Amino acid sequence: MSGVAGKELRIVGFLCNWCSYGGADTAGVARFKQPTDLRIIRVPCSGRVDPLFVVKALLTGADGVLVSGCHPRDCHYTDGNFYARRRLEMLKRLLPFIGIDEKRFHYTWVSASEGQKWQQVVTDFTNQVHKLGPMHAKKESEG
Amino acid sequence: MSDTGYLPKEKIKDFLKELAKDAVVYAPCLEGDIVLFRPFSEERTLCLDRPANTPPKSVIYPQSETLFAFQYKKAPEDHQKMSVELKADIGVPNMVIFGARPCDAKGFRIYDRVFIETNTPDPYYRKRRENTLIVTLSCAAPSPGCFCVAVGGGPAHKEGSDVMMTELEGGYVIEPVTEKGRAILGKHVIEDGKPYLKDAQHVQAKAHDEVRNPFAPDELPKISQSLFNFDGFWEQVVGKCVSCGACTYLCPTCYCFNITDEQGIGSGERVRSWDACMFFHFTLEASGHNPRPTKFQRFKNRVGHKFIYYPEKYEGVIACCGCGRCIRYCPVNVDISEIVNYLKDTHQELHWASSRKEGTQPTVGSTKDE
Amino acid sequence: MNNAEQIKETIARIFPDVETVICYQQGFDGLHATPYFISIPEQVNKLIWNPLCAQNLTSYLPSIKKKVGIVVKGCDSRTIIQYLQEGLIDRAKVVIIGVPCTGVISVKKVLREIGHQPVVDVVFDDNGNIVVKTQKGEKRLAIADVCPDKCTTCQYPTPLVYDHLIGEPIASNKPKEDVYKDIREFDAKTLEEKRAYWEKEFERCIRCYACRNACPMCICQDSCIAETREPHWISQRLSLQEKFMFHMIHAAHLAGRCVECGECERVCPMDIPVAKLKKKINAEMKELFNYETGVNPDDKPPMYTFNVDEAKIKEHKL
Amino acid sequence: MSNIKNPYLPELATVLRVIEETPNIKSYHVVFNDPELMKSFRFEPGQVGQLSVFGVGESTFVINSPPTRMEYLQFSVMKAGEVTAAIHNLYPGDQVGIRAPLGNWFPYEQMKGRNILFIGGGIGLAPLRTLILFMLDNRADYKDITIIYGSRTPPDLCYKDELKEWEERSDVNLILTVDNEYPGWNKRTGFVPTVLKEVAPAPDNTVAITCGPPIMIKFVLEGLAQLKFKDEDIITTLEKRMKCGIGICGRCNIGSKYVCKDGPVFSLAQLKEMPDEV
Amino acid sequence: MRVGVFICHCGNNIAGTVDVARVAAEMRKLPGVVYATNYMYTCSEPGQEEIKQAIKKENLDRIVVAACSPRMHENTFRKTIEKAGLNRYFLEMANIREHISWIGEDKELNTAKAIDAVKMAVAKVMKNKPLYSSSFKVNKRVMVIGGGVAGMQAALDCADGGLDVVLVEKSPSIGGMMARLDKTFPTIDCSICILGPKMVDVAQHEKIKLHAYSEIDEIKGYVGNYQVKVRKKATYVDWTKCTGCGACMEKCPTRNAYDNFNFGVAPTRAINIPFPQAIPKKAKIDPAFCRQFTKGKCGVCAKICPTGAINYEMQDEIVTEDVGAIIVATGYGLFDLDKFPEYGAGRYPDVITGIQYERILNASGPTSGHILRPSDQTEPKTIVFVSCAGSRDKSLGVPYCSNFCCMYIAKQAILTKDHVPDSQSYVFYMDIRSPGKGYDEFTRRAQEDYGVKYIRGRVSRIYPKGKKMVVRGADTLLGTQVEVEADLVVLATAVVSAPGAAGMAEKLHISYDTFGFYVESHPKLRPVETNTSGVFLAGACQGPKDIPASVGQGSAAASKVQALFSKDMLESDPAIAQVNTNACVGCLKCVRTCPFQAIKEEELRNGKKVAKVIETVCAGCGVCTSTCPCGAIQLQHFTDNQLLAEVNAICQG
Repeated sequence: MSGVAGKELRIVGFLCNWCSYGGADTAGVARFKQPTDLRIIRVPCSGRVDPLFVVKALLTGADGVLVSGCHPRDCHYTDGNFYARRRLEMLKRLLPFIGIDEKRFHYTWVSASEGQKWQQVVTDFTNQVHKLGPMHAKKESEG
Repeated sequence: MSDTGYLPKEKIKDFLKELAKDAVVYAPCLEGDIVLFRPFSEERTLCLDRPANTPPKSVIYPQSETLFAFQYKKAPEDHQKMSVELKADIGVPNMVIFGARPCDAKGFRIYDRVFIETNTPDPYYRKRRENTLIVTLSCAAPSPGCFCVAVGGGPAHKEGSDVMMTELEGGYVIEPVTEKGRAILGKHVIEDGKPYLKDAQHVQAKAHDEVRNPFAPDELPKISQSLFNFDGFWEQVVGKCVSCGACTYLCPTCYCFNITDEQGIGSGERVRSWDACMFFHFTLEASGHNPRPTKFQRFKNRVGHKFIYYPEKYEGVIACCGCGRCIRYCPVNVDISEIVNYLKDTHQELHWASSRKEGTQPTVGSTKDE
Repeated sequence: MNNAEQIKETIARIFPDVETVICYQQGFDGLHATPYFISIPEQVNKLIWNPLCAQNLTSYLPSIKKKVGIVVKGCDSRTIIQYLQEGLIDRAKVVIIGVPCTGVISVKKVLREIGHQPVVDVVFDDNGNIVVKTQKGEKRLAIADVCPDKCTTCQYPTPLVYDHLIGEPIASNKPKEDVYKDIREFDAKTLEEKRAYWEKEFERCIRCYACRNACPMCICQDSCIAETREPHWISQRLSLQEKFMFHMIHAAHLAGRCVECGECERVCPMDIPVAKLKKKINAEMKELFNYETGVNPDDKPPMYTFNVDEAKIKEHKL
Repeated sequence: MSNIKNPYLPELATVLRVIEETPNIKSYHVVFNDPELMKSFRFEPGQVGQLSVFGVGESTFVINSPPTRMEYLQFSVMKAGEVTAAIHNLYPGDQVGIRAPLGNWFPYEQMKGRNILFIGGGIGLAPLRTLILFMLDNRADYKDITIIYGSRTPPDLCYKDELKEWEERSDVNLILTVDNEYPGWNKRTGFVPTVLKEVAPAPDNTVAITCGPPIMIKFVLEGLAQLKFKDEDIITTLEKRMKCGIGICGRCNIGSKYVCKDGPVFSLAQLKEMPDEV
Repeated sequence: MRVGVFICHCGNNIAGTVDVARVAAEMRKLPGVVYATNYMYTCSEPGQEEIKQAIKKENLDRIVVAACSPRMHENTFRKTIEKAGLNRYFLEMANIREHISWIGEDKELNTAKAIDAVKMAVAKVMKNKPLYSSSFKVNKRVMVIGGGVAGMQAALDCADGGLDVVLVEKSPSIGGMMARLDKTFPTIDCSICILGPKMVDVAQHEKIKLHAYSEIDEIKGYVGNYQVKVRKKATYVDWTKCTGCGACMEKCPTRNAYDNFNFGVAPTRAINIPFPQAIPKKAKIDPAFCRQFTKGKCGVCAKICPTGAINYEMQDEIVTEDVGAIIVATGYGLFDLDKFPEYGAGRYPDVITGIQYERILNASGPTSGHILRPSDQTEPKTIVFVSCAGSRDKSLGVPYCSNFCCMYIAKQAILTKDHVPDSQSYVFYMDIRSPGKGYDEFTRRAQEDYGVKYIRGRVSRIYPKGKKMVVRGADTLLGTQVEVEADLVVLATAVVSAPGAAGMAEKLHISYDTFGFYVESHPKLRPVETNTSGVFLAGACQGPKDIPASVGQGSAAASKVQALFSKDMLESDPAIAQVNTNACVGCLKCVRTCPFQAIKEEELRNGKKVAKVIETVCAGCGVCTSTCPCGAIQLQHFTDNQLLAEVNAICQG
């Protein structure tokens, strides 16, 4: 079971290798303290993030999902994050329709140099998810 | 007490409650616009005036069940040493299927031959089958598309049932079919049904006459091998099929399944789940080769299985109970009774061949025609 | 809608330019129509045309390699346009017989009205009613009361693309702003209500994939990731989670592609309102990109393109 | 419940040895964890087993060691799909599951006193191997044994050590071929069906047993017909996608025959009775 | 599977806040993991040696290293396991330093997180497949885009190293910004005197092919094999005939053409040679001003040209150059004066930019080196320099420092004093930035030896008062308002990206920042590489920089190309998209979304149409994989199943 019971929630992060993963590295190098709930999956580009990964995570146990890529116009692969932006926005708007709080899902752009922004994103998003509480606890009893 | 019981309509819920004391009772309940077999409880709305949308097959043969759980274990002293533990748990409560139709019950007999009456019986099915009492309600009138009388059944056919109920105006006449079913006569709310038996038989006979027989005057359809093996026939009759699994999953006699391992980290289950011969993936091999790549071949196999292969194995018994669900709920109205009817006419090949233009190939491909 | 004869004539004329014509014939009972593939003109006498002809026949087009004629209603024509947008069919190989439509019937709704009785006979009168005879009597129903939901807000009663138009074009008399009214209403519910709603609906799913296979835009068909292990998105366990996931896959793959023909919902044997999810996404596509599926062959499906500056997508704040 | 065997529950077994036959075929020596079972286990040449990698699934393979050599069971696995890929990741000591024996077997009793012609291609030698070794272990029962075996290139030949052994034996006539010229290869080249025509074995009192890729089988059957082999004297063993292994689940049937239960061994005469869905 | 897990302490960097021994112990419990250990410095040579030993001894087939960021050491460990005989893609790294030990304080939570991170890596590595790169031939020809000092240096270094070079310059002459400068700081040597010989070297180098007055239309291909379409813009002068005699320019009746070279300080002729040292020294017609084009008649130059080189019918010509690498040295642009309404937005002729002042100072400039103010051609006595005209101003979208303005202002002030000894210069500045060698001394000299008055503060307004310009600002050191009545105001306008930089980046498939400057692979360790392999950066296109830095980068980029071209064959990255033709339904949605046009349609032998990835073009972004509805096109090493394995390890594990 991921997450330390009682203290942490399960938050999955999809980070593009070139910008946001680097931004998280930068934050680390600068020792910017962050909440520990986030578990990071490295992808080459935010354009690689199929919205269904987010759905899968939310349906199977994640309490929150964060996707972060390069700033628009700054994609390592030129256009990847432009596709990501459309797909993820679509998802963001679909989630409440199926009864999942859209606040459990956030997508953003953090560059490799924005360590401080990364710290802010992780902290704020983690707090936001904590405010909503666990998503799956009450479902545990169901098959 | 006589051999026949009677259940006044107003006591039906009491009866179900009594049954529920020592068994899980699955009864047809209204859910939105459709009727499904559900574990009965007070809050649910019983619906007995039409056959359920789905047969009760999943009670005894669940859509997905764990064959066994496995767990990888590491020796505490040597992390290189790993063993596997398998656990097969076939714990099944007592169950009652209440309000199945005779066709549904007959379906279980089709399964029994395959799952139980073999040298490698299936313990999961067998255990559930043994633990389940099947209380059937005879049909007073046919449902759209149904044709039980044409495949060796009937609206009051008793095969597969433990108890047969027949609806009269004020209640249900209850006829035990098996020893197991006889016990039901002992339930509190059951009255003596002898006086009503004649009426019940009358209702049953009337219903029997009303059910259509697409294969008449034949008692059972005999299939023409040459037409059956003529590709052009299938291309014509199932061109519209969309190759989904609605027919097979709603069929009381379809039983094809898949076995897959579904895994977490270090543990998981081997799962047996319904599969459908109409799916491309059903026969797809690892190499990419598929012995039944087109929907024509798949549909042919489905008809063949029900009307040729199964009867060949089991003394002429047709593996179709004529419930009509595959017709009623087919997205595109493919009518198996119509197809079988074509197939039994041995002089039709020419017709099928000539209705296609000379030298042309079928125009409507399956989704995966090559 | 007494256009059957005119359709028959048109079909007779387009042979032998086409090898097959897809139209409708009577199904297994009076309440059902079924697809009819005509390969010689003489077969045309069995053709029917009436409000039973609800099915979207265009689903068959991408798998047909030969030149084909097809009968389409206004709503169906959107599929063809969407196919053209996505390059899935060759326009030159399709002869479209367009028929303006004032509404079809939903078999499910009729059955509900007649108490699921077997029908003996079905007649359509001139006043927009369907008269259904059963053993228990006769019931006259206004088609407007038993039409599929899509008809109640139909914006395109006349096909948007055709080679032959049967009868006269009809203009929509339904307010445009009502198209997504149901979606807005549903969205107004609480998250808990919505979650509970879908869980109850999806729990019934038997994964027969009728919705997928009937969907004209589900082009994967035999390669659908709901059934593969490579990739392995969903398991064969019968949990709500897996069913939910399947329907989310279906919806996500139709984002900006669903032509709202309602086939998925029409064919669902378990009566699950599967079209709703896709309609919701369509509402968002309209809002975000002013994109409507299947109306303009030169449009680009919004998920396969982008703007460097997206006018309607704002960065989300935490 | 315990008195009847659960046919879906595999017996646990351990991989003893892994042999790399070709770049994409490996053979596995497997023993049951229960030594009693290992002692009592019986099977016939040609029968198959379902090999499980728990968490990935099961796949069917012929037990290609002969019943006359019971120190272990051998399975040869060509990497094709998910399960075979997982098997290729196994090492000695790893745990697997086995459901065996399943299906029918080669009618070796009826072959006694006859000439035997084996025709194999690639991994298709695996099912033949069990019968070849069985016959060599009962050599006196059979007359001439001829083996025609080919593969794409020399490295693709399976059981290289045994091939060498058979080649040296005087009571076996081994004919090897590869599709094309290959550095260091000084034996025949050409496709198996072509070589069959060149060798042209006499059909008299001879049973032909063949297994290989479908295209090879097709032309071998043609070749055998030209050589006037009778349909009853041509035996092959089929490979199908199987799940249950006990003739229920419905995917390996060809008409009313279930390959997992009624097969995998069929004579050409039987195959001709069945629909063309191979 | 036999996975080996190596947990790095990284000294105390990780072990300080993560219980590495416990992480290793937890990993040993995982099925498939047959070896797990922790080590002080896994990246050290003994650390790597230990991995190699363990692979051999324990027969490991997949490796997980939990240590620092894979962006740091993935390549290191890939090489390590490759040396031990494993495919390099059987390595996964779990980042337990940057993402865990350095950012969390609670050891308990950190350890739990590290366990998860390593579990995810184990789950993924078990789904990894060996990948093999294929090799392809390199075209050892290099293109340099931009003929400024950086580009020239790169071109010369490459050519001297024996490579064939194609140099493409947008304007009619190479030389770039440096050719326009009068003197260079801090040595005050004549800019064109040191640049001129270099320009001649370029022109005369047999290995360098120069396309002047040319632009890039399209770039296709990939490292080692680019095809570049170069548009040679019409000059209306046949350069094969033009001798550069200048007779046409002298006789041209149109005397009001805009002089790009002199930044409009004075007009030029419609047919002109930009400056005396131009390379190539050829004339070109500006059709926006030429009467032959605007009025349809004139033809003076055609009549006068002794070689008959004038051709009014000339069209742009497209030539395709095949090269293996590209050095981008497209330089920078400058803020327009009209961005400054408070300074008159270009309305006052005596408010000019620094580069215009360079031209006024320059002996070969429009004033022949006499400082004459534009309005009345008189010699200014009071000159105000305004630094940071736009730079370091967020509201103008230029938050950064333009790097060299402080230095050239000091230089220009010194030169002003030399030219006009009785002049007084004032400099309004924010900070004086002079960190280079000899730079600080130089700015001090301006103040101490040349009496330049430095006023710390922003200029709030400039407005005319008679013949003077009043410069009003604050002296933030004294805290007073200051007003200087100046004869001439020179604004050190902000350095911005070159016009069209974004479009060029898109053609090159390289990234650019919000300001249009090109983004290097790594800000410290890979300053001249881009993320598109085979494309390198030199000079101010990457960010404002002065001459020595630009020259240095030109040489650096050249050496990178030399290194790249030292091999005859290159290996392609195998972590690219791959199509499962059995599953592909040929909908070709991937073709639509691929940012690199790396996917095309292919017909299989059985007639089925499927997508096909052009291996060498695919950059491995995975947009296709998330586009494909049937999972048929999978980005290798980041397949759906690999990512799902990670998701499952978190959510279900």
